[in-house]
Amino acid sequence: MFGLQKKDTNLLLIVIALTMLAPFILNPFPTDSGLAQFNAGYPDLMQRFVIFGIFAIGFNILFGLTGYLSFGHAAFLGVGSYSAVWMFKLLSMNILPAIILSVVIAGLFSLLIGWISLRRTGIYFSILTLAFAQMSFALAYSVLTPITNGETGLQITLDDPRILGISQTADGSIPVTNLFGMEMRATTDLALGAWSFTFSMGYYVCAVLMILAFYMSIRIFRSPFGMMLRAIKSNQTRMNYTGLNPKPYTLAAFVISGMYAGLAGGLMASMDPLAGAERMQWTASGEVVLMTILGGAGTLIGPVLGAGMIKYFENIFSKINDNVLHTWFSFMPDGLENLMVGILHPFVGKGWHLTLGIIFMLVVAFLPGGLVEGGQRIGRMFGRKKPTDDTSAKTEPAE
Amino acid sequence: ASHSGFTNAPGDSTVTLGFNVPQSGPYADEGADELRAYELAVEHLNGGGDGGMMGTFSSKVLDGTGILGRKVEYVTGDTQTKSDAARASAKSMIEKDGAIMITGGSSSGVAVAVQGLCQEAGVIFMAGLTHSNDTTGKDKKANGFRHFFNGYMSAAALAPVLEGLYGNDRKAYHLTADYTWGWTQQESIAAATEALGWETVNNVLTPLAATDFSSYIAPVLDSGADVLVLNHYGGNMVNSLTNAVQFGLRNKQVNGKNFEIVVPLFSRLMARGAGENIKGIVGSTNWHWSLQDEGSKAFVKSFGTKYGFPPSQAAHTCYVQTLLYADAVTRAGSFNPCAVVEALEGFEFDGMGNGPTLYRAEDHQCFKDVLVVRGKENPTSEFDLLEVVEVTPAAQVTYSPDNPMFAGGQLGSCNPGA
Amino acid sequence: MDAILLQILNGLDKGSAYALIALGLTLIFGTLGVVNFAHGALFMIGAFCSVTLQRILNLSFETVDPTRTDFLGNPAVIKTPYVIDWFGESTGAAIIDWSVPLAILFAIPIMLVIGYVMERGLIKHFYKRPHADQILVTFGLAIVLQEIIKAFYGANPIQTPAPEALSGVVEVLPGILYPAWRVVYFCFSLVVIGAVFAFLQFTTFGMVVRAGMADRETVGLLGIDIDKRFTLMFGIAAGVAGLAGVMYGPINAPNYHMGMDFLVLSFVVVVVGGMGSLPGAVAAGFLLGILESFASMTWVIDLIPGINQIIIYLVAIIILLVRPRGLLGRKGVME
Amino acid sequence: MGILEVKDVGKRFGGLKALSDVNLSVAENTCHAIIGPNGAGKSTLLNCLVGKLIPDTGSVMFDGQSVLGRSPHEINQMGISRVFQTPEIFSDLSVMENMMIPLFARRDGAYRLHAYHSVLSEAELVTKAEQMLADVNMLDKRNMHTASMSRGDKRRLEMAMCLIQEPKLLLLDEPTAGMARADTNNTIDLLKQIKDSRNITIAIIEHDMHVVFSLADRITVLAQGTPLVEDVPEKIKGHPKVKEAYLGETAHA
Amino acid sequence: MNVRPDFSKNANHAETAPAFLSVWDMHSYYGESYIVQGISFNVHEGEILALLGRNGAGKTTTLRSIARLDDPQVNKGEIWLDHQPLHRMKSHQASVAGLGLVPEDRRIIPGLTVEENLQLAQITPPIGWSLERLYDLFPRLGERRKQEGVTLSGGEQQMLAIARALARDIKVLLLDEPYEGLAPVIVDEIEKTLRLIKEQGMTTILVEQNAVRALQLADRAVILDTGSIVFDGSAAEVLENEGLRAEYLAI
Ligand SMILES: Nc1ncnc2c1ncn2[C@@H]1O[C@H](COP(=O)(O)OP(=O)(O)OP(=O)(O)O)[C@@H](O)[C@H]1O
Ligand SMILES: Nc1ncnc2c1ncn2[C@@H]1O[C@H](COP(=O)(O)OP(=O)(O)OP(=O)(O)O)[C@@H](O)[C@H]1O
Ligand SMILES: CC(C)C[C@H](N)C(=O)O
Ligand SMILES: [Mg+2]
Ligand SMILES: [Mg+2]
Repeated sequence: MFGLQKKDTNLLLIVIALTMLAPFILNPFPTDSGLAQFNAGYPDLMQRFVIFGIFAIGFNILFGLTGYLSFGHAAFLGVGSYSAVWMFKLLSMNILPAIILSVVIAGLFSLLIGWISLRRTGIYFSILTLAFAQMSFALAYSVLTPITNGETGLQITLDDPRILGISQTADGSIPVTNLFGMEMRATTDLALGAWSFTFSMGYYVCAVLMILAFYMSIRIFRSPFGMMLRAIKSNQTRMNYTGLNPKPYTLAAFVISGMYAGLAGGLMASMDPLAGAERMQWTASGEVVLMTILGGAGTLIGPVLGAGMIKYFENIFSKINDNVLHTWFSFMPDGLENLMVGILHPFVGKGWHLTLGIIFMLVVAFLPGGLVEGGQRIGRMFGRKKPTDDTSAKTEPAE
Repeated sequence: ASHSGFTNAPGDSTVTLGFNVPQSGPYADEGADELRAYELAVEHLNGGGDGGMMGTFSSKVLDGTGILGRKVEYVTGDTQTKSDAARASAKSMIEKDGAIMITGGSSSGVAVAVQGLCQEAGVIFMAGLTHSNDTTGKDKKANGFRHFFNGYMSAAALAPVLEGLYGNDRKAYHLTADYTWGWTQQESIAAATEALGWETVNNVLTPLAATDFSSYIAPVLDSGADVLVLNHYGGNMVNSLTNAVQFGLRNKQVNGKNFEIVVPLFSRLMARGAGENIKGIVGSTNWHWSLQDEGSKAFVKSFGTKYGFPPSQAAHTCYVQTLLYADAVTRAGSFNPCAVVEALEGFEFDGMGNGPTLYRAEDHQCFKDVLVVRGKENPTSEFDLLEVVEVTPAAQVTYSPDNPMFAGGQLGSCNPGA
Repeated sequence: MDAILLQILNGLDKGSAYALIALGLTLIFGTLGVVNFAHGALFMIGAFCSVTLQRILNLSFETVDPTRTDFLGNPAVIKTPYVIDWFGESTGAAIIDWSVPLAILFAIPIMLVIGYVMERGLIKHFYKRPHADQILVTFGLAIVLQEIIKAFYGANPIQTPAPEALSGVVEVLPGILYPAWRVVYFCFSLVVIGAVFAFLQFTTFGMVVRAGMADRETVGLLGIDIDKRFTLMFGIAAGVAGLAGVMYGPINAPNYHMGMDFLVLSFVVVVVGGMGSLPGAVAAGFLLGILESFASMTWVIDLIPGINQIIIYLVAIIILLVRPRGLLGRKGVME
Repeated sequence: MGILEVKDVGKRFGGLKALSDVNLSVAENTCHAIIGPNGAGKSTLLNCLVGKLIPDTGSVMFDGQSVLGRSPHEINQMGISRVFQTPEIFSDLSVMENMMIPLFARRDGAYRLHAYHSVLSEAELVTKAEQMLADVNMLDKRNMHTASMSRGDKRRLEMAMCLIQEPKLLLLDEPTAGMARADTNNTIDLLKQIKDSRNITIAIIEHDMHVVFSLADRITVLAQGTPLVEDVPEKIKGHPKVKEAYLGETAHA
Repeated sequence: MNVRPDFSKNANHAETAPAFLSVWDMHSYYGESYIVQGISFNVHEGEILALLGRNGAGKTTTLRSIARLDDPQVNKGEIWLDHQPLHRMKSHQASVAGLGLVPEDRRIIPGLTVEENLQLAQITPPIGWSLERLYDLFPRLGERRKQEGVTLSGGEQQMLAIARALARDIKVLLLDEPYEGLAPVIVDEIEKTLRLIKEQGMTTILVEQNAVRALQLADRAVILDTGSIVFDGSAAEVLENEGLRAEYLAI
């Protein structure tokens, strides 16, 4: 189906099912239970899951296949966001032109940076991309303030022209991002007994785009082009002596992944029309690297899992404060309750970084193939064939 | 619950507030203090503890039964002092936890970004620490309120003191954090000091991420300036001040005068970071625990008893914002943001620490007394780092809503959301 | 003219921090080939060795002074450091005053142990793993170390002042005053750099480790216990990072985040210097330090706005495009 | 005029003269062997032909065009394929994928963005690859990961990868080193058959005299960077200079 | 502790001379692939043993197992060298105990010159031949001593690999296809050297595809097939046994 092998079709169908049903899957706990803290099925986070999923899928096309480790991909995401917000300011609040512009501009920007950076390999390449991204960040933060609004971030205001739309709504508010009138902010709630599920327009727009992005990435992985990219990672010498010039292939991969990043950036701005410079900083580039490795570089689904995991921690774990802990353990005698809260305290809430750090270490130490390998092991434990298999390419360093 | 006409209308028993503070990153200590204050405020609102400022507050509608009879619950989030992250965190509080009011933060960039979000989402934003003119200037929003002072007010309060201490004939060199707060504060201070007759020799923007300012300090020595104004805060301030002292600026004589350093915006937590270097340096602050009015004393006692050390200005602002919100809701008799906005606009109150205070309707800026402080030469304790040189009355720092430094934005209309 | 001299000094000074950090990083990254994102954390821990020693020296017993009150109106508690009690007012105060230089002695064993534990406990298992895995695990470690320090010392910078005697300014050149501690830091970095070079130059250690990196298996076949040497190398690197941190305290008050602030920059310095080259790392450190200082001069910024914030990256790009392996890089290391 | 014409080629490494005044002409559809002591410059010469090294002096013409100044992939596209002394294969890829890449390269040229095709839809290429694998006795290993193959297998795979490109000129640097006798014999047969059936010119470097004398139509003996003699195999065998410099006493071909 | 195991169970082993190097019931794995499947054989002091077999038979794996490299893992079995239990050692300890391996892909260390490659071998005692003596044996290496090892020609690299093994004072030399890529004259040369050091008491295991050559040099031969020993006996026996040669060596 869809021009894919059976295995890949299954994977795609699973991903479609998971994303479409995400509002249910991510809200497994009844609204009133103590575990409701762990529900992640609210629009903003669901959007983040898929948007960062797109970012990581794109990054993986470059890193997972060619082994070229870019440390500056956040720059493309940022450029995408700025383009989209400018579109909202100047043109209209329809997200379609915004997203198209994001992808195009990010593509052009990555073409330029890739063309220069790909003159070098290995760590030298990584540092070149890092340097470009840090320069973009520093400039966006300071001298480019007229375009980027500096540290505060580029926002839409009541006096933007929006030549194809309206500057303000009748009641004096800023209009809302939409897709031909369907507002991204629109949500519908569904209450089923103790459970409550939220369906968000914005999420489904992102989800559909992520599925498309994922589908394209499968096609790329299974294509001759994808094979060339893996060959580049494996042995550039042999590549040359087989009559192939690695550079255009890596450049194409770089630009494709830059466009994915641009798409993610454009979507982020479409869901929440603000573009901040920090999303171009090296930490943001590092984050997508971590997502990809954590999930399993070079695997199809891994980056999405990694993105989900990191975003989950950032958004859910950071919210568990002592108060919440006390409610959980309130059934215990006071002394024990305080002890439990005391033990967990450093790891949740503002300590979420600590937990994330520990998880990074545990995952690499025990699951060298990332979360995907964890999934495979569980799959094997139940004697089934591994459900989320991927290419035969194993993760290799960015030599 | 979306049929009540506004976002996140609370149920009958509880109401959820969102405390969005920096829990990681360079302002994490301030964030922690803000959180303490919020917890204390919630305790007081729910009828626990000694009631803190509820007893001294001029409005008496709060009775310790929560807000409009609903028990106050809260969620916390981490802004990481980044606009993006702060917005994400606030979004999740609104979307996931059903927070009806967002408060907190420790940076103007964050405040502006979150305020914009709250406006769009239709909830109230009670800003925490934010000192940029823009927050209630060009970036003001109908759903947002600020109980902190701003760059203009600092300048207005500082200028007479500076004149008294350092005279009218000074050449000032500014180092400025390169973002909204730095720019507006620098603009305000420069304007106010120039009005005294000072000359602004130079203004150098420094990256927010900078840690070593030595290469920005060195040129100061050469510039002929005799005052250095550090429009820095947090880690930036600690480091730039330390560097300036290391380079011997304070012992220098220029133009026949002692070289002076001014840090227009002080906080006790930062003063602790800067250690010895802070001694004798003048700046302004929103509030200080040594104030002797009833409200301040009640708050310091309540906070100090619970946590063992006095509250910072961050804690003070956040505590007050929470009570003010609760009070406004109670007076309005509704959680509807538009009703709350109405109740807060033009609200005058007292007993919250800085004397009689006004929440101005035109821009949602509050006007109250501003403290001019100086690093204490002989601290008696680890908390006793600043001495209050002058309490500048509110009237002296009040400006008209169309002041050019605040021009540009529109308040818009209140947005109750869904 | 004075301004230029001053900026050169400044650059050398900034450069000595970069060079020291990059030197340690090169030992791990350029020589052992491990992408160590925890290197910044080692630097930070070094700085917190000073803080800790200062805290230890300031350990006090408490007496209640009924004549004074604290902020809540209760009788005030007066703290007297034990050191002062034991050694008397003046000696005790001097010891406390000199806590940063003293911390060098304190930090060396601590850093060696940390380096040892880190290598044996963690890094050892990652020599053969892809760089990507190394990034993930060391980044995780860096976060953990950083959070632990934050849990103990809070998030705000903690002052670790230089000894009174070294905290003034000195006249380095006629008419040029420069903070004494920064001069000390510069000299200190030269000594450390010299010591590391001497060790690697005058022993076969460097060659063996390089060989071990290129081909552990074969080196083992030649009877060399490479693990031991890797551990030692790691310990030295951790030590260098730590020393850089200890002495840095008086320049910028240590905070839990200082390592991350330096991390990316130090990778840039190492790579610009050229992978696997110690002299390269040191040279690049000083070069970038000086350029950064110059770029923040007023007239330069006026000429090219924003240059001060991008200069390092811009220069890095130019150098890497002109010289494929950075200043002095060796062929085949992480290419 | 041969398909490959090497004129006056010289190459130095620092102070070392690795090649000097090398002249060589390989006629189309023949097998030309290059032998000589270790370090004589054989591999260096080969490197000059494929663009890995650029000679300091002289010219290299292939099929009427100069190869000098072209990058390796361009030279390969001209029709020269090379097997390395230590196997260069794609070690993260399966045997079959290793075979597919040269096929794509041959069909599509140096660059073609087939990002949306499926590899498997290329049934025709797959058949071709399988055919070739069968020829080198490796069909049963088609899905194997090449990293875990024994070295003999790697060599055969590399050779198959080069052959499947149907080059006009095949350069072999010690193709049978480390191969078991049986496989060596198979390889000899394979190369013979290829030369006859596919119109291929072969230049081979080899220390195994059995291979050299079974395959070569002409032999050049290189010593210290210069050709010592060039002749037909029968003449070389008995050549005293060659015996002394290279074959030694016990050489049995 | 250093008690020698009882090898009398080894039926193939008729010799009476005490074994110098003994391999007993060795099983080696690469990850999950089971390669060497329980082999046992002895080598006597001062003899040359030819270890033969087809490609992939497990010869290299056997040598690497004996040299105690990390890969393959020896999951079961014992290896004794001159009363020392090699199976309890790591490769560097085995090297100190007197083992020298010339690996099949030569493994010249990149980034090091020829001389450094040799010096590296002499960092830990016991030290064997002096550099001068090695350069006498392979003058080519002497000429190239300042050149980076990996830029040597294939044959020169092979010489360097052998020289590097001899630079240590070893008791047993394990050679994995040492003639590969060498000109016939050099092969003669090396063969001479092997004879020479054998006379000086060196014990050698020789893996070689050129079986005839190897058998002419060797005293005894062991033939491996798919990880098991199919023959253990005198070299001459193999040369004479047409069937054996055809079946396992294809000659
Ligand atoms: N990059 C280089 N730098 C310096 N010398 C080199 C380099 N490459 C090769 N040489 C030297 O050039 C000479 C010729 O080497 P080449 O590899 O061509 O020999 P060869 O004839 O292929 O020998 P073999 O049969 O042993 O493979 C050798 O002495 C070698 O050491
Ligand atoms: N690293 C490895 N991982 C997995 N399997 C391996 C590995 N190396 C070798 N093998 C397998 O082990 C088997 C034995 O290999 P080995 O290299 O020992 O054979 P050999 O007898 O030395 O062959 P050759 O004559 O080709 O060198 C082969 O089937 C090979 O595929
Ligand atoms: C925390 C505040 C008082 C100052 C802060 N830097 C701001 O942006 O406003
Ligand atoms: Mg050769
Ligand atoms: Mg072998």
